[in-house]
Amino acid sequence: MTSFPVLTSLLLLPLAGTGLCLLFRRKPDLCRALTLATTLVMLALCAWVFCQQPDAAGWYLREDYPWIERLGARFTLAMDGLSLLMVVLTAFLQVIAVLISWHQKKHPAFFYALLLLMEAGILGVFLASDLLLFYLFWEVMLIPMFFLIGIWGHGRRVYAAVKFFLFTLAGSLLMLLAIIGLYLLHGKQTGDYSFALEALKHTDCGAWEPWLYAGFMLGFLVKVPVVPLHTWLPDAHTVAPAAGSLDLAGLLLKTGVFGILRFAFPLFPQSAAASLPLLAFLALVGLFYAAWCAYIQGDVKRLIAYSSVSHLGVIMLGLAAANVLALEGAILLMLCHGLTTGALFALVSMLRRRTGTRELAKLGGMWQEAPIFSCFFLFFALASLGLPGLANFSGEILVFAGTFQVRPLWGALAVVGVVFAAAYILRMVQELLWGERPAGRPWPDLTTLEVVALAPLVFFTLWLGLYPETFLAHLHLPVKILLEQAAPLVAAHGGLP
Amino acid sequence: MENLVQLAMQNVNFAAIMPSLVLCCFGMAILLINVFMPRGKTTSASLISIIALLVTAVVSLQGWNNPQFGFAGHVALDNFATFFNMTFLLAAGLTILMSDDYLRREGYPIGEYYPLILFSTAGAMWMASGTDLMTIFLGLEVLSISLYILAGMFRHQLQSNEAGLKYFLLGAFSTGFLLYGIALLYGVAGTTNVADIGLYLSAHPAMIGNPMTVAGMLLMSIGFLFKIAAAPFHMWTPDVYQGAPTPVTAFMSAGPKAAAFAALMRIFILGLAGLQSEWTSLLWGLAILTMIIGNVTAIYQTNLKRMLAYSSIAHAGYALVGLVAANAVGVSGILFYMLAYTFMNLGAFAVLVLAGKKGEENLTLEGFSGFGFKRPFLGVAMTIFLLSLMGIPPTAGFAGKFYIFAGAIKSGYIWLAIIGVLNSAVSLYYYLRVIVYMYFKDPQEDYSWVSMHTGAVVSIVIAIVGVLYLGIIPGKIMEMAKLAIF
Amino acid sequence: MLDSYLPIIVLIVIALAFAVGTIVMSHLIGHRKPSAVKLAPYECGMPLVGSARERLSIKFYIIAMLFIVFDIEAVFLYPWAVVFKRLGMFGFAEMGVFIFILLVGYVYVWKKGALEWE
Amino acid sequence: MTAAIFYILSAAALLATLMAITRKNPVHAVIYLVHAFFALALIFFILGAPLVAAWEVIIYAGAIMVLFLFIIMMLELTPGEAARGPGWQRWAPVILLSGSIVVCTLLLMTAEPQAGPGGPNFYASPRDFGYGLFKEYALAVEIVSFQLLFAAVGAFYVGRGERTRRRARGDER
Repeated sequence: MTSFPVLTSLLLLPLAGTGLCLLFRRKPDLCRALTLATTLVMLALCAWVFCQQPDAAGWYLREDYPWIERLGARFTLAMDGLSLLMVVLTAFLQVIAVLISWHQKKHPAFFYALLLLMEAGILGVFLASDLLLFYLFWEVMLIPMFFLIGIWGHGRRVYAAVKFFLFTLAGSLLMLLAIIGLYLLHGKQTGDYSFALEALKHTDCGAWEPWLYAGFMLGFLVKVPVVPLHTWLPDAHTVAPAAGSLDLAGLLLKTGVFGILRFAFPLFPQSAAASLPLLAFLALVGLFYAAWCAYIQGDVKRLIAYSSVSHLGVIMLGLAAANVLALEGAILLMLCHGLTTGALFALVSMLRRRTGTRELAKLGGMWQEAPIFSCFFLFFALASLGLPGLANFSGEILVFAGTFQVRPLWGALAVVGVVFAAAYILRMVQELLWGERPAGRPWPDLTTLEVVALAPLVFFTLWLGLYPETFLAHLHLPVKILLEQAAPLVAAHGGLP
Repeated sequence: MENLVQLAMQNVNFAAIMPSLVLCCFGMAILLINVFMPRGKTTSASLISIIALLVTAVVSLQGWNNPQFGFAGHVALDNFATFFNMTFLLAAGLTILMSDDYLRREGYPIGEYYPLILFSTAGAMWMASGTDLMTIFLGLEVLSISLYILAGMFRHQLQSNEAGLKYFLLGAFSTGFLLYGIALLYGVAGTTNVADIGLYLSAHPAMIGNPMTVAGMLLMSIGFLFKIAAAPFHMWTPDVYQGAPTPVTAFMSAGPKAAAFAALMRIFILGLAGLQSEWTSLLWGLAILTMIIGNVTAIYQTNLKRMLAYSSIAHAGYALVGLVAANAVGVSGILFYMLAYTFMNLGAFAVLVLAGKKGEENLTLEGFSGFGFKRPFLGVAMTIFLLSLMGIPPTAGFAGKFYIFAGAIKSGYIWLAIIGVLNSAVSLYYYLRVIVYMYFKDPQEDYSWVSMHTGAVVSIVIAIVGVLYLGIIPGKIMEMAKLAIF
Repeated sequence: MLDSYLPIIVLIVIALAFAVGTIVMSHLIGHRKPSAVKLAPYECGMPLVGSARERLSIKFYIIAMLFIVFDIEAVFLYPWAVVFKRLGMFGFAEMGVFIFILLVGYVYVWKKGALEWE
Repeated sequence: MTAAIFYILSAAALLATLMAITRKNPVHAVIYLVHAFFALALIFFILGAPLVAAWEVIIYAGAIMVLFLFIIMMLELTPGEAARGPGWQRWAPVILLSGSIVVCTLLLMTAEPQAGPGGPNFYASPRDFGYGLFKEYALAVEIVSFQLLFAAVGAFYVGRGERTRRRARGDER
């Protein structure tokens, strides 16, 4: 590996971008160009890392600097296959986010600065392998999103922003206690107090393990939105601006699942194994409930928000099945969901900019008006439906295959869930694209800038649909290591139905 | 005769009280300069007092790692005292920086203001470095009397008189309790030296149970709990904080609170170690009560000064959690937390000082709507301080809370830590509401009266640097805090 | 030890005896024929104007406050004076500082015009 | 025997303070408070601290009560002469209190304090008290001087009269 600290620069670049944007807040065009440049450089860096080969233990890059000696916390960033995919997704979606919010009128410099700050926060979450550092980034990424929803949102933005912030933060405060508990238990057993993930994996927490595991999981499940804790998501989405909801759906939800895979499962394998049936139940409930809610939604954006909750249900099911196939499928689905739902949100924001409304009742007959917009919309709607050959299908098929191997009953129920997904997606498409066109001014079609923003999404959705192996190759090693470390997880699936 | 002189000389170790001595000399000098100065010109007084604080800081830093004992064991300028001295000097410095233009704007450019702040800081230093109950009591008296006067400084404003009088009456009442406690402990142990009391109690375990010791401990803790505005004794805080001039409120919420904690820690941990089970259970209940009352009542406040008053009660509750833990991590956690709290709270008050109109009736939530975009620098500064008060990671508030809750969990108080965390979750709401008003609501006024006085801006910048430094790289200060505990 | 207090006892007794004695004696011996003029307070024969209690001005209040402060200072001098010889240089320096600090207070109060009388 | 005196005096002090807070006429209240301070001074004397007893009388009864009277006179708080109830009922507590204090003083003067039970086992003569105060608690004395300093500053600032405030008008406005 080169000596150049790639990972730290991945974090510092957006921070530098934020600083520059705030500096030149008088000149929005300069800020816009600067933000785009920063995101593109980030994407280039990620692409370069993407072509590297991991070392034996599956780490691509690893950087470790002293941070707080007194507590034993170190500034350690590590990237393995799992975090590599997530980082690439983040960099890619940020470029799209900047493109679709190119004509930002209200406080543009502040907007771009927050976008970059959020990117730094999210990358920090995916890269940190020191618990304190992870928690620091876990909460830092909330602040920019809070401001994005609050200032640039439309509709009941204050309520949604405060609800989003309080929900996720309250959940993560208990996680803080769990981190402290684990840190102290480890320190008492081995004498050296440290937050390093590798070191903390070997502490046998004994009676405390279920509590600590519950603390961690609460923080993550609020973020994933598993059904009982999901009420903040639809409000946040319907209110968030275009780039905000793109990042929210594409990235912030993934940090929850990533947290479970990277921290909860390896640290507490016994209680994780015991909780798998509960996770599966929540996942399935989430799948059906969200799909059912999506069906009756009037607002397009709220409908897509519920659809992402149901997709997250499928991902959680993959986690609950916890074998090689299901886990790889779940991670791949995370990637595909990020692309398709992100694209759908971008399209909805373009729709709103044109027609001024998102109510399906007031819309219809888009095909005659804006054919290019409609075919993009149809393409991504079908992709998120799970049409074979497009992105989501490859992820979902792996998850179902893995689940069938372990729990045929769960698998069967999940497949029925896909039918529900088809129902609400097709209803949305029918009402939006083909109904009769209400009176009013003609709606202009997509501008070239918007097409340029959507084209790479189409390309990657197809790539993921047709040949996902390029991305799956990076996952084989981390998933194998994860399952070795969390041995009881695999052994957990005895004779359950 | 000769040996008397030698005997007399050797126990006078001026190095032990050098920081507070320097402060008092400067205070007296400024007092006299003011008298001979033409009316109403106080800028030179504030400059001299800043110099005074810097000199004292340099002097007290000499005391780091070379403890000085003097005056027949009444004063011990050890690391513990030096760390707290730095907190007091910081609090006083930020207060003086932000108060010069404030006093002129409110129409009270008074010369006595600065010496009184220096005297109260000297009092706080005596409290922190006092190892004899008498020195601690006298330090508390010096501290509170100068604050009674400062609280009632704006004589023509009814609120300020009310604040001064209320603070005086309740303060005198609580000092009565403190004295009664000291008398009882003296009755039990026969000495007022804290370390000797500890030795006596360990030598006579029978005395630990007897009611006189327990009563002495309870009464004395009432005196200190009043000063840190812990739950049952917090009634005075909102009215006094709202009535007193804003820089004085800022100083009151940081300096004397830290001094009371210093004295409480030194007496409880050094002196009454034998009674640990009693006072931990006492403080356990009080900490929870303080946190809950502080946070819940703060939700209903619309006046920002009053809200920060209730939030300071809540933060006293969080710090009490560290004292309940009473292990190395908990105690050094309190030291760190007090320093972090001084930075963030004084910064928030500095923003209030700048944002207030004459008479300060616009310091309400509505008065701040749209403030973030009209005054970007102050808006961002206030957001950073509020995030730190909430305990969001990249700030000092998080590091402080983390440190204290780690101490609490380490000594087995899991439920206390959980209640603490839930309380800081509750506190999210009322801090967030200020940010919501600042950024999400459209502005009603144009905030033309907000002018960037150099003094206040410098104090805000120092506070921001402090909050971010302690938040992102707290290692060095945590190391010093660990060295500072006895 | 007690004999050192004898003079004080004698002083108290005489003072009490004289004060109480005169009042009681005049009460017992004098025959009482009260009349309005006789009961009016004696003002060297001048006719009375207003009641005995008229408002004191505020400057008395400040003087009383400052009296307390410097009275306590004086009280600290008594024990010091008794033990002055045994304390030697240290005692002298200590009381010097004590007096100097209060001198600063005195100068402050004096220059601020608290002691001026119209 | 001293124990008995101690109990009488504490009862007297308690009664005096009780009477002080229940009087309508503030001057009567102040006089009762003076009684309480005398009783307290005697208790200090029994405990073997004659100098503190003297201080109690000089500072409290002498200076602070005088200040209270000043305030009462200045603010004209005294209500009209409300003569009610028979003479002895108004005078009984006063005679009782002052009588008991005078009797205890004379008894203490004559009787040997150490003899009876409950007497102090040491007797801090002013000489020892002074030496201890200025030797061990030297720092405390200096801090007290500071307190007096800014008590004077505070007293002046808070209590500034109209005239001095007018002349200081430039100072404030």
